[in-house]
Amino acid sequence: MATATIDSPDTHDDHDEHHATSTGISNTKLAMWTFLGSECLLFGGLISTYLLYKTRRGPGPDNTAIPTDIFDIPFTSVSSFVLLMSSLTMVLALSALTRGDNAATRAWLLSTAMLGSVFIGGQVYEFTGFIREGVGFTHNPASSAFFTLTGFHGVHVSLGILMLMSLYVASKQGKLTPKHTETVEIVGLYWHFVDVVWIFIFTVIYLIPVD
Amino acid sequence: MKTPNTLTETQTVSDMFKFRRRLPGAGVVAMLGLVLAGCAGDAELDTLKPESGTADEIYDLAFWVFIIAGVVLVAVCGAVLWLAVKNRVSSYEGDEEFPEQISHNNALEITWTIVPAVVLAIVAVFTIIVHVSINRDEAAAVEIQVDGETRVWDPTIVVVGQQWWWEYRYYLDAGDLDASMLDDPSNLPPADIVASGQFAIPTGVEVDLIITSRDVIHSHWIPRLNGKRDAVPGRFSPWKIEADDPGVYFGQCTEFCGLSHSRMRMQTIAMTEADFQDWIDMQMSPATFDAELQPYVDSYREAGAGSVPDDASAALRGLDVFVTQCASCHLVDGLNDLDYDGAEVVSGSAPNLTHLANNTTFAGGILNLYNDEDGSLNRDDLAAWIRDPDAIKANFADNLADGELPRGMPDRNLTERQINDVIAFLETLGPRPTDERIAATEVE
Amino acid sequence: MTDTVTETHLEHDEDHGAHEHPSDWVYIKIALILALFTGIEVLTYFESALPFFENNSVTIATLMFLMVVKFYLVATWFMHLRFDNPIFGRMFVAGLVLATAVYCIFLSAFEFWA
Amino acid sequence: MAIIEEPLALTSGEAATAERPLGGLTRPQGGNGWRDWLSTVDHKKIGIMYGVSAMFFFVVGGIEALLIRWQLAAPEGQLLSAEVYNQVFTMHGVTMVFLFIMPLAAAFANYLIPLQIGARDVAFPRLNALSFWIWISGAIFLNSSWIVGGGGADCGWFCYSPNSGLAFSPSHGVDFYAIGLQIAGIASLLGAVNLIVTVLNMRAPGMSLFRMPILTWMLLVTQFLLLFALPVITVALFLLMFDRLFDAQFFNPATGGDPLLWQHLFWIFGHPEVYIIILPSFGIISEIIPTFSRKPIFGYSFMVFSGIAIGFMGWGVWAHHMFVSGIGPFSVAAFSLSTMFIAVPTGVKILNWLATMWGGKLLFSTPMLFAVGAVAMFTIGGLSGVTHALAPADTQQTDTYYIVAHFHYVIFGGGVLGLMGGLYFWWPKIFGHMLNETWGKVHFWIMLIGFNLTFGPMHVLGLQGMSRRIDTYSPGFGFELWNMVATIGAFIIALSVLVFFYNVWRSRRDAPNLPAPGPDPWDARSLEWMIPSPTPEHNFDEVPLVESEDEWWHRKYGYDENKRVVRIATIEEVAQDGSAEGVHLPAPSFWPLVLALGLPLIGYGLIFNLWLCVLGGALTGLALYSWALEPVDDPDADHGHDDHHDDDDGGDDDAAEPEAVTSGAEGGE
Repeated sequence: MATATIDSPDTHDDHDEHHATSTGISNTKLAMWTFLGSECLLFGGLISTYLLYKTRRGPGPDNTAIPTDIFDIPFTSVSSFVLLMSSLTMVLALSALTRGDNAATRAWLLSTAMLGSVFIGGQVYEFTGFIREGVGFTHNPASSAFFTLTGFHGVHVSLGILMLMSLYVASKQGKLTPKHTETVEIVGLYWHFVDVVWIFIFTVIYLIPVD
Repeated sequence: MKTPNTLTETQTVSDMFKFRRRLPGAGVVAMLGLVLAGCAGDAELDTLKPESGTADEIYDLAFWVFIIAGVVLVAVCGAVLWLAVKNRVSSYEGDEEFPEQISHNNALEITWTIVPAVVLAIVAVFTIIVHVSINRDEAAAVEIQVDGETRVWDPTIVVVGQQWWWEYRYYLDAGDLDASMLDDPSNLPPADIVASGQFAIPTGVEVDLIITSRDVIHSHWIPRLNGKRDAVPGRFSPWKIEADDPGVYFGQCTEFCGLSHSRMRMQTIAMTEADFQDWIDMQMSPATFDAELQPYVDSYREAGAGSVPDDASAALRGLDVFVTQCASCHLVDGLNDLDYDGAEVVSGSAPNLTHLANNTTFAGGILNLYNDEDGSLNRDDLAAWIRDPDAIKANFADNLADGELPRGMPDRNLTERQINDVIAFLETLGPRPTDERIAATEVE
Repeated sequence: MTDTVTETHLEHDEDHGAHEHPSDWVYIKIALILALFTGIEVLTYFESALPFFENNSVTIATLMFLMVVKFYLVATWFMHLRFDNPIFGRMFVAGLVLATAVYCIFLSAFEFWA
Repeated sequence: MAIIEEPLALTSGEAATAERPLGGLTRPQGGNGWRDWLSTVDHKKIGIMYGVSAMFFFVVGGIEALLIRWQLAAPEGQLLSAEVYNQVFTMHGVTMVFLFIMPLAAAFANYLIPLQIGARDVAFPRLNALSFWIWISGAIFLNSSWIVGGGGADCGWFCYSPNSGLAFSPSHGVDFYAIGLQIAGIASLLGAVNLIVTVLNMRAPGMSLFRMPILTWMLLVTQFLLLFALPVITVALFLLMFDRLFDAQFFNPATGGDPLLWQHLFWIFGHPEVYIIILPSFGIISEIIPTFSRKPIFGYSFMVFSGIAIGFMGWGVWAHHMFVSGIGPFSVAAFSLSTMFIAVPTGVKILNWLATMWGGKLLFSTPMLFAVGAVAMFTIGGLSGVTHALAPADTQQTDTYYIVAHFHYVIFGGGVLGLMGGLYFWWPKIFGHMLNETWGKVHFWIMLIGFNLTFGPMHVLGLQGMSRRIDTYSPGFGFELWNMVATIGAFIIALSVLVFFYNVWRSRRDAPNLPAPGPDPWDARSLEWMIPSPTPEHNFDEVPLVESEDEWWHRKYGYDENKRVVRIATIEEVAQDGSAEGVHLPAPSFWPLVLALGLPLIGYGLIFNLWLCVLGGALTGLALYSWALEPVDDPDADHGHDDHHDDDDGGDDDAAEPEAVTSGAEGGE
């Protein structure tokens, strides 16, 4: 392998955004992607558990209703759509920040958080509806697995909302400037990841019919 | 009856040299000397002494792999030692001489990647052959007499593990029982025979086992007859067992199953077809009671527990203790079978005691029911067991917190007299086994 | 998983800022495609709407295809994998592929596909 | 991501901006006794803390092992009740795996990775500190169940359901297991992310991936295994926790739960875990053997790729732990085959070590003894592993002492001996003085003999049919002799550990009277040996330009026209003297410690009282925000530089960002 040239940070001739790293890419962003790779295994485990258990109703006459019996697909479609669109607003927030348009950045950040909140609200509504109809967390393996999977995802979305709101506050205080695009980008990566996980869940858990 | 566990010293020694029969060459024997040394004496669970076709197949496969592994081991460790002796220096002090700096040799690398792979591929072929063979379900047919009529039985036994003993359920009229015909391990269909701790099989036939559990995971293992198979609650796992010769084959639960995992044992008793038929006849019949006990039994079946005069025989008093203290968990067919839902079901989840005295072990296969010296009933251990089961075999049957499941035999706080009486009653349950079997099944 | 790193021999800065991110309009177009696909997905639920969705295998194939495309679009455009250093994508794909493979084998062991 | 940290400059002189975003929080300056250790973010100090804690838990796990062996020395042992025995063997396994070997490997990873790749520190120093503190808080939490949880977990380290369920294990032990391992898992996950980024991004100029020392390579593979395996066990532990604490129905067969779900999830993690344990040791062996053979490692690229192959194949073999679980003959056959072939890359490693020794000049110093001993012992463990890769043979061997023998030969023989060799090898680099060689050799030989006496007979016991995890056995099965031998062996191992501690104490006592070891006492090969011993706080005075594999060796030696090795420079000529001043170093911080304290509180809260969760959550949240708002550097600290407020430089690192919340939030999962 060819001998590498030494990046000499002392020269500062190109004011790169990043410090010299071996690969030239940002530590933080690499860490985020690495972490997301790991998250695939986490959600994979929960999704597989649900798939395995989705028709396990448990014995006896009680507690045998399972989530697939009472899915409200039109409702979930709307909330899935909302979450999907929040990815758009997220990427627009980043784009606005790159342009230096702070007002637009805040607006998009806020709308992303709002859309996320609507999604969470929908999930809370769905959960309470399920429980009202006798599909509670403790009733049978199918419902335990369903609530654990979607609840886990919901917690991820909620954390994302917290991050977005923190960015919003930082922006309000004037601390979010174009040089912070990577920060927003990284929050965005997390947010989009949560979105793609839902794309998967929506199809595999909700839409694919159970025989 | 041949009894593998009471081999004489010479038999043991000849058994040790079984290797020779399989592979000529004293060097191999010497190499495995360590292993062999450990095999001397009684070792009823020894995996190196297979006694059935299946166990033989496994043994042969493992044996050859042990040989290959041994060769590799000797080669590697020999190379290490040889290099250590040959290339050793005591210090680098003042030594500026370096050996030739060989850093790689791709041909060599590829060779020692491919050669082991090829060896493993060959082993893999044999592995798959044996694997298929030991998992193949061969249809077998045994003619048995049930209620005077001849039936063709594909020998199948449903094995149910629970903390901390094994139950064996025989369905003699099911023809070809299949795991798919079973549903809930805690609510199995009534069986013709329900045995515990010891189960009989006819020799020379492949007996199918359908293994499941009522609580946690156990593992059913009779080393000399076959490998093990887990008993998983909610699942019915097929396995099989066969014995070439009549004898008693020891087993031990091998999946950690909680508190008394170490005290969960079982035995397979392989019998000739004639003996097996006798065993079936005995097991199929309800308990019989002598003239003194019979009236009490009749009235119990009609109207529940009665009362027994203080000067009655110990067995009768014991019967009374049994129906008041033991019958809520233990079943004696012909006595309290009406108390359970379905005449032939096993009670709750405690062993069926209908033919207890015909067994040679009790308490989950850990204690001898008879003394080996004189063949008398092992009253001491029985009394100790009834007096304080937890001391013999740690359990969770007493002083339970709310919602805790009782597991194991509770302490019923019987008086010494009650204990003696109930032992006298238990002794009446079933024909006494032969002295040979008592000797062969002795748990040391 | 490990192939992600074995090829990593980038000694030079890959200038992150050198390329232009797509304009907002491109993002909106992607979002419209995603919305359209979601619409088709939801349609499969209403079996009467499109007769061929009465066949389960057709439905499942369609849904899986649309899901993968949506996933791909979000990852490549919104998450910028298209424009970024390939190392990022490799880290993620490593996890994704490993998860898919392992959990498919896992489900197979339960005879899930039967 | 997260913890937005100053990526350390690769050459000295690169300064960080020092803003004080809120003007309130400052960073501690360290340098004063215990507070220095609590707030340190120095990878070397963190490595030492990992090592010391790991050795502490080695003693704890060792005492548990001695209790087990004492109980089993003779039939019908009465030392422990069945109940306590089950807790002791469970905690022995959990302690040795999660609280000894993994953190000891983490100690080496933390200490050595930055040195071997020529870096100032890891990519995220505070995150590194956080990993350690979370791990230690998880470890203490786990062991606190002895005191507050009604005993240790009693379900075995594998904790199969439904025996781990509330109905069958009503004490809190299993709750502590489930939550404690999740906490420790968070630590390892954060560590894995951190070290992966470190290796990929923080290498010295010229240090391409294929010039990295094998140890760094193996540790990198290990981090990838951790990265991908830990989420799987996290899922399993989560489900178990929900079952036990919140009445979920994952593992209750009565309501349709499947106990095999746990087994699959556990072993999908559990098998890569084996390689997580063994690969660091392989790396250490690969550093020691070349040094004491005076030859380069044989087949560098094959060593690297076989390590990668082991890591990769480790994902496709998990169900060999379940051959008798009733997973179906087809699955058994498939996993049996995949398992057998993992022996190929392992064999390649062993043969390459032998080839390295071939024709070398072997100096049997203590590290070399341990390394070669590890190769031989691992070979035994590897070969016995092949014997139960054969599914039919495994039906006889699994869950017997044969398996106990096998994995102790792998983990103790291959793993612990290698790590011990590593301790002797790098001790001078870490502490600035050598460990006594004579006592080291005594340690090695006693340990080797004790080890073989303990675990060798277990092969026989297992083949004779002695089950695992039994608290006692009856006389008459032929188990008496070898159990007694094994117990004697265990106490000999204990003796060898005492010899080690004596050696540590004695060597430290004698150090002032002995010549200093200098930067490179072993005439070794990789970069850490070009800097003074003990390692100066700033590691390298000047980050080296790497031109070849075994860079440090090539700075000392060259070839003459006959291709013979000649010295081209003395150590003193080419080593750094550690005299650089004013090197910018990451500032210490207390917040990792505070954050880590919140997690066990949440754990206790889940078990005992949810209000504690609120308290723990509040503490974690406070720590997160403070972490995020704390300046990257203390502007008052003298780090030898004027702050140059060049907005383009490091501006995105000034830690004013709330997104540090992200990291913590993720960490909290």
